[in-house]
Amino acid sequence: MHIAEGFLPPLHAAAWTAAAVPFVAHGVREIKRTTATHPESKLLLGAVGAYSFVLSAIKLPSVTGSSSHPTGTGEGAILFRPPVMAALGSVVLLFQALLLAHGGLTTLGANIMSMAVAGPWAGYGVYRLLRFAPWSVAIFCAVAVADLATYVMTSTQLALAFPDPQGGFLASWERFLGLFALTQIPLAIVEGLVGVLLMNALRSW
Amino acid sequence: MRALLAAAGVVVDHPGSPRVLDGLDLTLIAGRRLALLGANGAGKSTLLRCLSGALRPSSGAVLVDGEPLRHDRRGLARHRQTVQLVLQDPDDQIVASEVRHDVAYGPTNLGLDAAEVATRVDHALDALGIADLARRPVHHLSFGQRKRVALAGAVAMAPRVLLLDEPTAGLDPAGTVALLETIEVLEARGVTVALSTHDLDLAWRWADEVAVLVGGRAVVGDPGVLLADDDLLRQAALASPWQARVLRAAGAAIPTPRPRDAEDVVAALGIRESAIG
Amino acid sequence: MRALLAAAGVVVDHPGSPRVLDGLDLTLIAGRRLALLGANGAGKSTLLRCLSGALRPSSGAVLVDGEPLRHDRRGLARHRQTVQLVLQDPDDQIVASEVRHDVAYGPTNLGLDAAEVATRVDHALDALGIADLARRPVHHLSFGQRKRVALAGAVAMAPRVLLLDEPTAGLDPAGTVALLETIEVLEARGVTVALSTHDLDLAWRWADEVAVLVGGRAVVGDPGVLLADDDLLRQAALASPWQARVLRAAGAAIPTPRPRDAEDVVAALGIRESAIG
Amino acid sequence: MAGLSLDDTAWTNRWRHRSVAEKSVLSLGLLLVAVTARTPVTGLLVVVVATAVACLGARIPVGTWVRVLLAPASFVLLGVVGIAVTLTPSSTAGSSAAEVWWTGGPFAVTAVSAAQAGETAVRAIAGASAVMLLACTTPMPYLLGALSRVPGFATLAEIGGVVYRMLFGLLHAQARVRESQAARLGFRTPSVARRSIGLLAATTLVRAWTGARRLEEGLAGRAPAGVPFGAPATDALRWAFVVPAAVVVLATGVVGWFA
Repeated sequence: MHIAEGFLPPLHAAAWTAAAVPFVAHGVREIKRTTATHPESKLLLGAVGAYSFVLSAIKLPSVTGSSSHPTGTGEGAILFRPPVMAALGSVVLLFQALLLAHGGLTTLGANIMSMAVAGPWAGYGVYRLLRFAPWSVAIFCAVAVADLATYVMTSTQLALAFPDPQGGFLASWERFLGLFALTQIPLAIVEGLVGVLLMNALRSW
Repeated sequence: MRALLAAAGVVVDHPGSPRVLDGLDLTLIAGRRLALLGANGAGKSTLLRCLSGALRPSSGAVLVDGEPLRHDRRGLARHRQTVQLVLQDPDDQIVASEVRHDVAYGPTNLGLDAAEVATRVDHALDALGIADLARRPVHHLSFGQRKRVALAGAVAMAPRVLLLDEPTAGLDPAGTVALLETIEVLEARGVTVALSTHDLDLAWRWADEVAVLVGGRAVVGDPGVLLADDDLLRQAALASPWQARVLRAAGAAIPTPRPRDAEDVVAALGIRESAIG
Repeated sequence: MRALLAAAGVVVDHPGSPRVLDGLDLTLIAGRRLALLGANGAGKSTLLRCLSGALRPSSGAVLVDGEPLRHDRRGLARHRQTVQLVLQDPDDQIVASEVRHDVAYGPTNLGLDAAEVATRVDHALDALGIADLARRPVHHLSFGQRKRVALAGAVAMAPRVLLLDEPTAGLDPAGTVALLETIEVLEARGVTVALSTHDLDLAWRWADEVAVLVGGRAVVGDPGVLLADDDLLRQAALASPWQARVLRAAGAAIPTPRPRDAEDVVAALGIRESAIG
Repeated sequence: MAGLSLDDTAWTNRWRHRSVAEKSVLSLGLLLVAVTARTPVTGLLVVVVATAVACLGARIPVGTWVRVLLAPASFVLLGVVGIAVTLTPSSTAGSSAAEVWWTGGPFAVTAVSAAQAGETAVRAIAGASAVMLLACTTPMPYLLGALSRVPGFATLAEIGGVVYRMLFGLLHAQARVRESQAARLGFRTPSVARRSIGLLAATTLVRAWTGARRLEEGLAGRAPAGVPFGAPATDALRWAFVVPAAVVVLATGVVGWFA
């Protein structure tokens, strides 16, 4: 879930932007290294970015009947490793903000942290941890965890910005998590299943 | 003369641009070959997508056996077992990486059991003459082979009507001949075939009836008449096929049945070998 | 008769599959129109990519003005200014999102100054008749328009040879006519054009010389001769154009110059209107 | 080809060719005012100014502009529900009943939470209208071109250019594949639909991949591998635009902050 333009108070927006900078810079350095030795990889990276954008436009049939979109963060991290996803992800988030009015510029940093950093790293971590488990299990868990990690991060960002007047950060965090859990746990499972199908299909191409 | 599939007053609007289809009427008769002609952008693909149920017209209706198609889940599911559209680019249609898996995709989705799916796949691959490709990965195939795989995928749905969008585009002469033979095989199995094409020579030789798209509507008639009608063809930004041009140049009328190949044309010109100096 | 560009004993191997080109010889003469014919998979695109320098032959050489092309940075940079290849699918060749910016891509990387680049872009857009599209985003254009943009991108490199891979594929009759007119404009500016095609009628009407690809080699000759040679065409999985078929059916020889359109054919048959019953 | 309405607007409005810097002064300036606003009045003022500038200056049709804003606005309104609804204050906390507007089980809407939600909604919608001013008037390649001139961003901007170039073809292809999947009943049941989505995602990735490879081959004949793809140039920066733009932004800020 993208945090909309202007949704976060200015200080929070600035802090998350600052937090995202090193991750994106790391990714950019990685990409520069790759493109210096393989100039043609600029096209490939562009294609992957376009793919991520297009993927987020796929409507996922959800269990509850309402439709939602895959985050694609887990699959991306497994295929291209998290640093590259941090850089490519920020390009894609910029595109979504300006071409779809989805997300925003002041919240770009916060969205990068949840969708291009937390999700990919969590998914990649699970994938590496489960490397001795059956492949499909590893993919499913990685994709589902990446999806959930994205939402946990978003909930944290919102709870920090909007602590409950009574219960403070924790109460607010529980509330946002609870709110998202209703829709996100089934969705993470669906995306996990689709992720396995996707990776299986890719392996056979 | 049974009206199998029809478009009645079909309008397709894209906001901000001129109407693609503007009250178009067209009827497909069971067993009759229809060729859809028109310049790029005339709306051929749009019409085929309407007829296949993929695109809902802004107004007007698509009729199957005289009944209007309902664009709900049930109506579309039934329609898709009656009408299948094969797109120009096979890559828009092939979803699995192995030929037999792709051809099995539709029948599997129908909920058929494994044995029935296997039978459908075998029949479809046979009809297309590509049984030997069954276990090949799709991305190792040539363009012409991929076109046949896409066609097999549609045939495996056992439709009564097959709509082919520019089926000969990108095929070499041998590929075109093979495609026309395949169509005959399918027709012998009771499938009605309609196709869109730029190739006026193909339309002249193959079709029982042509529909020329002009200004969002269809002018329907006999190929021997419409494809010799210069006013109509100029409006449609098309040109007449060589058979009509040769007869015209010789000042001869177009006989019925129209002359399809070189021998027929020469016969229609009334030439005997001895007549030539 | 100046040999501008040539393939000498060109071999292209893909490991694990039969040789695509097997010692192919071919010469492009300045100002002579060459049409490259062959079935799908016969190696037309592979040959064009060799000639353009994009693909390095496994053995054999590409000669420019008699000098062998060297596949190093300098050699290729020079070759790009002599020979440009336009692919069948324009989306494989267009990199920028705005027309004028894409056309400027090649000239900019030649190291020309901004004013010279602008002149080149304007000339190329003019030659293609798409000056009005200069500021349009590529993704708003039709397929035919994108084809012209890709062609303009090649023309802006000011090459002496233009190689066109299936330039009429996907174009309607009006688009084909417009393309042929564009080719004439370019020829008038001193560009030598060669194209590959499936369309035998196009080859018959347009070419000064045809090269038929069979078994990885090229049979080169006069269209009036080669395109009436049934043995050769059968081997190449091609068919003769209608002009040759009509003359054959009437038992007439193919005159020189060969009859290109319907009027010429009728004249070659020696028919007068009065002769028809 | 498949289009995105925001993108279409960006290519067709009257300000398309203006320098990106000019429009950034206006749009990002208003954005700054919007997010740092202390009263909702400022936010509303930003929406009004952005709308006036977009519709009167750039001549974006009012209907288009409203549709553009509607998407983020509905998103924001849905989002602030999570802020407005809070835990029911316990009686020991000493909140007076007057501050609680609504209760339902453990949840409540209080005056404080409602105010926070309202403030966020105004800030977000004002921010969105400021950013949409830039998005509606400037095609993405121009923005990327400007970004590429910022030190450190050249590589990302160039990759962004490729993303943009490939985006529409890929969107189109994906829509087509999905349509033909539907034609073969690929979305009949949820489990069938999941499999179809997996296949769709896979074929789309393969398309992106082969597209990149073919583009690489196609470009080999046009320039050496690895040379920059370059960026489109926009008109030169004009002070005649920048000064009034800065004045409008400052005036909005001053009126908003001190009124």
